[in-house]
Amino acid sequence: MFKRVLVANRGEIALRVIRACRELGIETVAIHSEADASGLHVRAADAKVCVGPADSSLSYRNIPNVLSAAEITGVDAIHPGYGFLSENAHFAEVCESIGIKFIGPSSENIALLGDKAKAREIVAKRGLPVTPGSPGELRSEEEALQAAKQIGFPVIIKAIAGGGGRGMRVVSRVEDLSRAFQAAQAEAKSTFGNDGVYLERYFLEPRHIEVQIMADQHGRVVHLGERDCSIQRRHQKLVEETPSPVVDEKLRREMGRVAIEAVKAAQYRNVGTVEFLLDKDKNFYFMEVNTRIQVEHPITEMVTGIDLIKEQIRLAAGHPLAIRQQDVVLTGHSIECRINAEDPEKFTPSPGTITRYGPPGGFGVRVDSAMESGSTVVPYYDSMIAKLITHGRDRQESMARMKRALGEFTIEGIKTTIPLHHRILEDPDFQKGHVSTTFLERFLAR
Amino acid sequence: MFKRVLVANRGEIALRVIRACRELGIETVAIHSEADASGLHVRAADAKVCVGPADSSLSYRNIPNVLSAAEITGVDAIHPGYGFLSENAHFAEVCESIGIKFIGPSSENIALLGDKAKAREIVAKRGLPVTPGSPGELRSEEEALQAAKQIGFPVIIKAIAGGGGRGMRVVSRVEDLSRAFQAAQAEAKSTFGNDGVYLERYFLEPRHIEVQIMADQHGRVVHLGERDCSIQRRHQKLVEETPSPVVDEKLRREMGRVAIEAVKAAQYRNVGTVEFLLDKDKNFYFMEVNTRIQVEHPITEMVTGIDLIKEQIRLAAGHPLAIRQQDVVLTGHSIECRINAEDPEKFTPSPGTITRYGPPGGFGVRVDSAMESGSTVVPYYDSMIAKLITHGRDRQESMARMKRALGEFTIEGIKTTIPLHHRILEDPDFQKGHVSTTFLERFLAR
Amino acid sequence: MPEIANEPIPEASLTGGSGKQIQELIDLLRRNNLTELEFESHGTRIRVRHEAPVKATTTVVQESVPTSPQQPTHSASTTTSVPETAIGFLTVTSPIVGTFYRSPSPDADAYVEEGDSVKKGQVLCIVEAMKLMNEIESEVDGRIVKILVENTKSVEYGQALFLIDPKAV
Amino acid sequence: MPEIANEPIPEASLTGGSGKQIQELIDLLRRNNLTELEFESHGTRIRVRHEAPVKATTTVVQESVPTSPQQPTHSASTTTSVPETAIGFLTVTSPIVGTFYRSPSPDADAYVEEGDSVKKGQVLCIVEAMKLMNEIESEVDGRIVKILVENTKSVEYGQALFLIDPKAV
Repeated sequence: MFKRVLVANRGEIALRVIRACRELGIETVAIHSEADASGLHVRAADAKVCVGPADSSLSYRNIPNVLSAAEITGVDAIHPGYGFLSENAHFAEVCESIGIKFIGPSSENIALLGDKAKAREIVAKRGLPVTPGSPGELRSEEEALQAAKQIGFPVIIKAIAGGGGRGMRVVSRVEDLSRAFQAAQAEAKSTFGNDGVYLERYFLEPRHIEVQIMADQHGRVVHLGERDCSIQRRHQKLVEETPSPVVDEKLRREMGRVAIEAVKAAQYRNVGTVEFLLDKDKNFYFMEVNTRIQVEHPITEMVTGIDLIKEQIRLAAGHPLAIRQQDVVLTGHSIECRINAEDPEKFTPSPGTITRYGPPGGFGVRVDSAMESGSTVVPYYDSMIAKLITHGRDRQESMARMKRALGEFTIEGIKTTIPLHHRILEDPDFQKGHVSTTFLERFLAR
Repeated sequence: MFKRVLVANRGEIALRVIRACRELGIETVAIHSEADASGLHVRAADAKVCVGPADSSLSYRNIPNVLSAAEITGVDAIHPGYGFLSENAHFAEVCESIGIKFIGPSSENIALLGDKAKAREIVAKRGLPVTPGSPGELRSEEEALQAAKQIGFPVIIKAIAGGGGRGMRVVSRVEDLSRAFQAAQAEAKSTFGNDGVYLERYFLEPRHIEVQIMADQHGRVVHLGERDCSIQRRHQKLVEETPSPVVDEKLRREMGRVAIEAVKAAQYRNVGTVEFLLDKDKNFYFMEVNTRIQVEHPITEMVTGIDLIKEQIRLAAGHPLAIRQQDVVLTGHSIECRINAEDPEKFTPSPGTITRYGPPGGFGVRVDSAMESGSTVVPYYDSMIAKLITHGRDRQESMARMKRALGEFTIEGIKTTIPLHHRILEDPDFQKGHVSTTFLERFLAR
Repeated sequence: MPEIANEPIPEASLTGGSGKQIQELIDLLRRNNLTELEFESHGTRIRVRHEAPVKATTTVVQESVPTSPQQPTHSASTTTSVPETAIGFLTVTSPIVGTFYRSPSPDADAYVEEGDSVKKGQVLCIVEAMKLMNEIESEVDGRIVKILVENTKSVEYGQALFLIDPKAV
Repeated sequence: MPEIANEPIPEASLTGGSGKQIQELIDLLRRNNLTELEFESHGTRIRVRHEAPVKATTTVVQESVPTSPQQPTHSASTTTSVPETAIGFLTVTSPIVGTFYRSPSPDADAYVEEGDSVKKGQVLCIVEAMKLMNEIESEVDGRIVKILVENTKSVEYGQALFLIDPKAV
């Protein structure tokens, strides 16, 4: 096992990783920008290194400084968290070359699956269901038009290097295709530095269902059930739950099997997530593989009892999977609400000092956050300041507990999305589980 | 189901009950003494009534004022928590007579099982194992001497109305019996207003193992496994865990069977706890039944997923048990550390204002507390200010998580027993599970 | 199980009443030539000091009072407690939890009205608890300055019921 | 996996160094006739103000500095940043994370000693990062007042390395 791990991230996920390391008896080194010098994740670590100014491209994403920090503190592994360098194949490769273990998949895994069109190709070749779409990158408007006609409108144009909804365009009519193609290319270029785009059928009211997998060095893979992440605003997840209200045991087994085959096709290692789109008739289509730990991983932990960060570290250290598929038992139901420092109606960021921070407690309530009274929410990074997670014997109890916990959560000094979550939890459609990725848009328009 | 419940308690257990009610959609009324007017449990409730001055005999234990508070707020049930009026048969009886449901067993149950000697008698008559001892109350020194000779020294003299270690005397030699008998009687009289005492064999290094049960109105009973509460200081529990490191599946089934038979013998209803003494050879003996929810109930909740307070309320409302014995699945391991406002070495109370309160968080960590930054720990009541509970896949993970969580717990302004818990968790005997009720005494003498 | 009463349940907010209390205190301060007012934000303890030529006493106002200052009773007496306050008025507080009645029966006249002079031992009101009618008597001679609770409303322990001016007999 | 280095890992405490910093600031304040010192407890931002006859500038000292004041660099320059401080000294900070060397090789003499005069462009030290030796040059003429880091120690981004007095050429 590793003796000392550098946590190349900030905020709640850095603290999450530090907690897991502490429980495993591993020392931790925090990195931080000048803006985060007093952060809880910095104080929680055994050591800390300032790696640059507030701008993350000069600090948290600054590969030379992050690796120098790893060298001067003598760590044997780096945990990248999510975002920042977590899906940077080059960074993973440099780590490998200097003998510091990157806690995640191999750089080849990241490079391969980071190309979304290529990933779909590999999975489709195995005979697994992928969203109908162009076989790979679209090289011209001609190709785009041909592909769209074959698939049928509406279609969605996506960036190959994409993520977070950037570089996407939905096209309903053939005459809009040309302009959308150019716009998507331009946005992909400016956002990701790569103008490659591809095209898929656009589903109306689909669900976003993803399957958590774990794979060891020996090629063994298990899945830990699904997460329903259909409540999204501009492709940013807000509320996640597991099990999905529409996935039954049979469908779970089938999606799990496809997820395992998909990552086996890519010779994937470590933990990862296979994203699917589920249509109204419960047909599911492979979308992509996320090669990092995800924000919403806690709900899977709550229903499986498996600490995903610890497993991620153990797998990276070369340990074989300790469990088989039949050992995975899903108990109860779990929901996560992402609490953002934003105006709950206009979604404008609300940085500032938290004058009073009082997290909820009691049975079935978990809070993952690096905030405390007096913390400052700086404007340079993601606005998520806390994840509120509840667990109950069933969806009913899990929801009742979430409402209770949201009511207890005190955050003063800044605006947060807690009121929005209250409203979502009170929504009759949400309560019945009748949601899709278009739910929130309609909900907010009311 | 009830519409509005009065919570006749304070602090963490009052907040615990309010949380359960909120999740069940039940309105809550808090009562409070003048010393607790600004307490978190008071603000968390839907309504509040001041029932007297700081002295609990004039407020929380003041039956006329508590019942008047119930009447003027129109509640249909009262939850007594633990301590105060929770094991007061007279209070339960008055509640019954005025048509307000007492959330707990019947007044007859409380009266019967409150007489510890009588309870042992009933259980012994069923052929169940009880600690060898006098058949009932000792009426004279003569009777005490005879019983002690028959059982064999050492013996322990206990108050019939006892609890919390008051009125107990261990006697190793026949010549010490007379003085101990008189002293125990006097202490029983002054503490409980009843000088009845009885006598039992005194075991060296026994474990305190208790079994949680739930019983409905139809006489059906299930048990939820055991709790090992051997870490005690002066008969006050400090650390509890489940499962016990020494109880295997076979012993658990056997203790569970005896616990169920014991409460069936008393026609018991609602939740309760059957306390056993377990000797070094794994023989177990019935000690008594606690007719209330207990401080350490959360660890059972963590491994069963069952919300005991909600079940208690449902059972009191006349609902039948929703589960059968085979539905009870114990998953993982849970520990509770009671955090007291005390000097961690001298155990002197440390009341005062908590200038900074920062509870730990993350996976597998639960905090039950009514404290927050700025809270005042008043000197009039119990010194317990928080229960820190962890859950893990096994005892190893549960302990590692507890150490991690204790390290994160920030309470400034007063002294707490957190440093003591750190030391206990680091103790090799504790880590191996080699403990008994005498552990802490030896541990503190080191 | 009994019917749920239709009365609104008392307000749960802790801060709801304190603004009003402070204003009242300031007014009293002006009227009575008080010199000091302390305010502690946590625990909401308000302290008023009177540096009068004769003697200076202190009244502690706690937040559980919905509309007016009160004097908590720490004695175990079963009747009312009327310690002298700094501002010269005496507060009659409820020694029990129950329902406040201003008259012995719905049709009868009120025991007292604002402005009435009362004698020591005179019944001021009834607080009903557990079907028992507890008569609350005045412990001093004086004049009723204010009746602080409406007829038939619930009162909690220590809640202020009357303000009496003992100087205005 | 590489061997674990035997060097002690940097101190984790956030408050450990600030006492020292404050003392240093107070000393500097006295020596330089500064008039104001602001201290914010959360975020531990310390602010020193100088109402000098000519001009008043401000130096912001952040707690990530283990032993001395520093000047954070927000420019993306790859060499040192030496803005003028209020107290008349310039702080040379590390633009990268790495290991601090005072000489080009273990046997060689140090580039500079305390008290030495230095010219603009003169190499002051090396910070090694990823096996690359980065020479840190002075951006001004002046005298080395203090060398703030020991030879071969690790330095983080923005850490103060030298104090230079530009007036004492």
